[in-house]
Amino acid sequence: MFRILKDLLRYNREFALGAILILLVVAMSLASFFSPYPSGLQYVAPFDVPPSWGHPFGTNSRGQDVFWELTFAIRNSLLFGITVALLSRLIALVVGLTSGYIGGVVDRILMSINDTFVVFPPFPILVLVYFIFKDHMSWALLAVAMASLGWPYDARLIRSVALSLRTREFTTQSIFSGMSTRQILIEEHLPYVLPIVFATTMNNINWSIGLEVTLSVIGFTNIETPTIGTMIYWANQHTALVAGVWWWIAFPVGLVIMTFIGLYLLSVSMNEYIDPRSRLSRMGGSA
Amino acid sequence: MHPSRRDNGSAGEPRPAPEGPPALSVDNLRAYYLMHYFGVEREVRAVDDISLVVRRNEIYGLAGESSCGKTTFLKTIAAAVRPPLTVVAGSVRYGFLDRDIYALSPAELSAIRWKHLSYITQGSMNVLNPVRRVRQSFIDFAYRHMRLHRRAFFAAVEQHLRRLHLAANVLDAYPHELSGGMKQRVTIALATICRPEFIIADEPTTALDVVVQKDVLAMIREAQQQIGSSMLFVTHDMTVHANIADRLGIMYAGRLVEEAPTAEIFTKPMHPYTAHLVASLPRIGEQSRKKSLSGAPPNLAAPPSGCRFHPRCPLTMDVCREASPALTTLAPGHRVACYAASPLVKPSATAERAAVPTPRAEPVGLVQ
Amino acid sequence: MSGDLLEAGHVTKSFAIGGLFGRGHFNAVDDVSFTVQAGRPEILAIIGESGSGKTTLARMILNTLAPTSGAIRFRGEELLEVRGRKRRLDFMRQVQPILQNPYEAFNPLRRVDRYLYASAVRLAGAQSQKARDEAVDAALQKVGLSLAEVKGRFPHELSGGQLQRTAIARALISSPALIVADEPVSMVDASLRMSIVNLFQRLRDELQVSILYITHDLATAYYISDRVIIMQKGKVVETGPAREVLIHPQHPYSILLKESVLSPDDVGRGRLTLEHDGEAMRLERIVR
Amino acid sequence: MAAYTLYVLRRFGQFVLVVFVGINIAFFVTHATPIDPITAAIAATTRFSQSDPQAVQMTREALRELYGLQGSLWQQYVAFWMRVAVADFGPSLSAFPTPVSTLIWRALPWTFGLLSIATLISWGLGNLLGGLAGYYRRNVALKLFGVVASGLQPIPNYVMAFVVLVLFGYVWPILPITGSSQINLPQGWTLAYFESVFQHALLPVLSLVLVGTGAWFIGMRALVSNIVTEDYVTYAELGGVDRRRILISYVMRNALMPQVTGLALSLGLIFNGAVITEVVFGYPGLGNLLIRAVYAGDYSLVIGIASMSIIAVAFAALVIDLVLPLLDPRVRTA
Repeated sequence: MFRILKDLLRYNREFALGAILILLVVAMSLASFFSPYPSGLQYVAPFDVPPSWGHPFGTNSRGQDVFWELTFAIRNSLLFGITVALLSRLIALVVGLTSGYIGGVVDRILMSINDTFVVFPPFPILVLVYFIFKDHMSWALLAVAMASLGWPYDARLIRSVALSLRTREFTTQSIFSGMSTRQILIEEHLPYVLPIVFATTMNNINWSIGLEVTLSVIGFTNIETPTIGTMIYWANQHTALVAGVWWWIAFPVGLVIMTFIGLYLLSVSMNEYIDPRSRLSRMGGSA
Repeated sequence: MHPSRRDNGSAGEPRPAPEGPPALSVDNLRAYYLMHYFGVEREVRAVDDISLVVRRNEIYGLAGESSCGKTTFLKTIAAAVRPPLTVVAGSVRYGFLDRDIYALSPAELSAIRWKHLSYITQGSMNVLNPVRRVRQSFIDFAYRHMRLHRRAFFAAVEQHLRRLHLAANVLDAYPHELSGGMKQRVTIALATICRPEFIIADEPTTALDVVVQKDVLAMIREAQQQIGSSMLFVTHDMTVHANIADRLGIMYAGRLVEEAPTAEIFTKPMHPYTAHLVASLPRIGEQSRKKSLSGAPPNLAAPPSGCRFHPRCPLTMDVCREASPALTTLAPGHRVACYAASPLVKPSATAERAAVPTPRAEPVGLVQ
Repeated sequence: MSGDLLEAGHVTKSFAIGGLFGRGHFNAVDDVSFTVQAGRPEILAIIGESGSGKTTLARMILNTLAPTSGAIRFRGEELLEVRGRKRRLDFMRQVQPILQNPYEAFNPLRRVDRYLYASAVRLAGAQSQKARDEAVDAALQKVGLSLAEVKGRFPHELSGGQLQRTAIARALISSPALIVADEPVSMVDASLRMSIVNLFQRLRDELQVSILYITHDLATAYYISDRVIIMQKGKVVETGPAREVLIHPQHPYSILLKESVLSPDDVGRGRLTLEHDGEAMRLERIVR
Repeated sequence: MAAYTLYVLRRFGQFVLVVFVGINIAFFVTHATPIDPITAAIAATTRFSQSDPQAVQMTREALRELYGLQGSLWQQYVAFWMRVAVADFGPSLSAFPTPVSTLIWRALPWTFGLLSIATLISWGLGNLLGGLAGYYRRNVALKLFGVVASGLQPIPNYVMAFVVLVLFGYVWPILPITGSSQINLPQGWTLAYFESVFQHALLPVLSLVLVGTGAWFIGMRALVSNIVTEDYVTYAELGGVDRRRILISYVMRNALMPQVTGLALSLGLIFNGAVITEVVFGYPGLGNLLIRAVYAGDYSLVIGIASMSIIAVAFAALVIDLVLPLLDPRVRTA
């Protein structure tokens, strides 16, 4: 695993760039632990100061330092994205692997459900959820709702990999070596599934952060929790752009775009890396 | 019109000596795969110094195991070289061309394809575009060369199909509606419609069932005779060669190790590798024990020194480990690269060197 | 217990066909019966072209696919009843497969020896590290390899012939009574092929293993097998001693098959002529 | 053709399943929660004024009937389906007494227009350029386009719309940033009206295309680089078949089917992007209507839009899937 990372960093420009971007973003979110101001607190800094040495990203109309506020926001957004991604990965893995390995009727039923969820437009449904729960809408509830909508595309992908692994000859070899099903799944097949799961995780984090930003900006989440979305929400509420407080909008938007591109690059380079052809050539297989 | 040939086999009857230049002459050809993946650089010498001549009207068989470089050799002589494959040295000259094929511009190359040089390839199942009818494939490949109006063109195509005993209604079929053998027959018809001087056939029957294989081979033979073209026929299957090739070249690890008229290869093989290939062929009605060869074909990224066969050879001598033997003519039309075959075989300079002229018009093999 | 090692009685397997559209059924294996006797090791070749159902039959014998009707019995026990981990392991101890493509038979991301050790532990009951090494090495010696050559190697570091022999060694670890080999040499190079084929004969003679040799190649079938079964479109069309059937086939399909086999002895004889009544056949095959 | 009928039936079954599950989700999200929408609605209307308890009770009853919330959960469930079946969700509260269905029908053409135009452009452009980029791997301009497309593609619709809005609304204000046409312009078949509609659609379409094109471009490029290694392409190249012919009839034509399938599978996400973009640009489609309904606490309207969105997207996917087999001779005749 460590060698793979080293190889990727050295020989894959996309991965290296993505890793740098994500490292910056993670460093930014870790910086929140050293913030001189507590999260979300207002009127702790002068109003509307443009970027300067004292306030590198300026301050906003709520009396907050944009830089330190942003560290909390990106931390919460990342955490949210990761939570949704992990939850939906769980569903995708269970559905994809079960469907692929068991096959037959189970496969047909699961894929039918899968194809059903694929066509659901998440936004109206999430808005409906917000509409019903309103003030009861919590961070966790939103994460669960989004996770239950964000799995089907990837479940199908995992299923197709599982399906092809099942018919590979080495699977028969493992079975007749007396290995248990659990052993075959974990030791033989997981190395093939894992990189795909990794790539889709990156994409899913992207998707969920994006959707969270969207809902927050409209005000359909808990707006007191600082996230990238709620930051933009408050900026809009104070018509920051009209007032010329551009740094209140520009830095969150810039940071979140950096996150998106970084995650995307990681996912793409991983996809290239797991392409069996390039992997085998790397391992020195026959030409 | 090319003269039609009278016999199928190569042994026995002498044939009229070929006139003019050979259909194909390859001189000291080297083609390597130069690769680097994630920092690992590799040079695979898939074709390493091969010289051979294909005469007019003959089927030249090329035999060898997987990854011995025979498919790479085909790509090189077809001028279908694409990175990481690189032609490092040598020349490829066709009888219908006044220049090396690598001296042609892309437009000139495109102009000779199919009209003078066509192919029957390995992936017989998939060479036809799945979303186009066979008729459209004929238009795509051949229409521009035939200089006929649509109607006359299709009349010519249908006539050609009839000559090869195919019904004209295949033209309206999609590839998936045809059986494997049928697809390969259509491909043969497609490859011969322009009456090309040279046809390259790459494992054309490997994917076919036994019963169909024979019929398809017969069809290839017949088409080649009808239009009088020359053919380079590659397959790993020695029994197929026995039944279709006039002359046979044996490749091992990127090199040509023996070349002779087909019958002579089977009756008097001189290279120990060839001898093994021939001796190990099982036959119905024979159960005597066959010997097997130890070891495995070398990795072309790190081939053994000297003769590449020496680690597996029962006749290895000291010289075999040091220098690679030159392909030497030991009998009329019979070239061998093995020190044990004759003291006449000398080491070849392995480094780059001036092109050694290969005999272009050897006398036709006279085999008892 | 009956004297049969393996008994297939009226075995049929039908598959649903049709992709995006529609459904239909066809019988991949159609009412096939044969037996392999216990205590008299033999090589039984099952010969057929693509679509003959020979691979489907092999999978049913290995109990990885259940027949639609009919029964397969191993030492009198019906395979459908071999359920549960313990009974499956018992079955695998006695029946082992050899796969077609040696390059595919081992996970390219894993070391080859892991399958050997797994077999030694799970199937042959080797407990200690020493017992495991011994069991594995003994099996490898039988195929002309040694543990030292294989240990710690990845599949791409071994040749096709070595891999195929390693696979055979793995199958031998539990001293099986029956080996099902599905096209074991079709992907192996000519210069290595005979070493595998010869090995089968030695397994039969020295280790008393019966082998089901599934192939499309009549010549190697003749070379090593004692009996043959010829299959066409799921049905058995002819069966009997190898010499008899392959030299004097009776069924029209067997005759056609034999006549289609090219022989190296035909070199220079010009036997490759087109039958001009072949036209009717070609027309018929145009549209399925 | 019997096979096609069977396919249509099976695919229609899938459509019914989507609608069934979707409507059930909508129902249970709204009914199986401890939160009572009526109390919420009354709280919203009485927040700023003292109300007569009797009047509140009457409102409560009226709303209960209006929302179809009478009787047991089962009766409500049946009533809910009846409403969906006739696409009648009762009158809207915020635009009383206009029926919800009227509001939806009014908004739907805008969403449909925005979505279909943006999708056609991004699908067409992405596939065309992606195909070219996969075939002419060394073309510098196409490579550059690939880098730009990859950079834009992961950005969510909202953020992209927002950036476009800021760029063209504040930094370089040359295009209208809100609404579907000039406010004082009468609707009608006039040139001025169409010009205005066109201008107002530019930015929403642009932001959708900027995000959407990248995904199709990248997908198509990957697909084509696989197809060019297929035997039939290699063979055509060896045969000296015209390069443009190979590109169009061999490469692009074979990439078409997977890309159309992909379109059907992505409709949910595309729809999502469209409604979100509408919100940013104040475009009078379903998205905007939905947000306003939420702000106004219009229960019937929110449920109506959510349900109709699911049905509309499922229907569009059904239509694409039914056309798909006609593009592929292999399924057509099988």
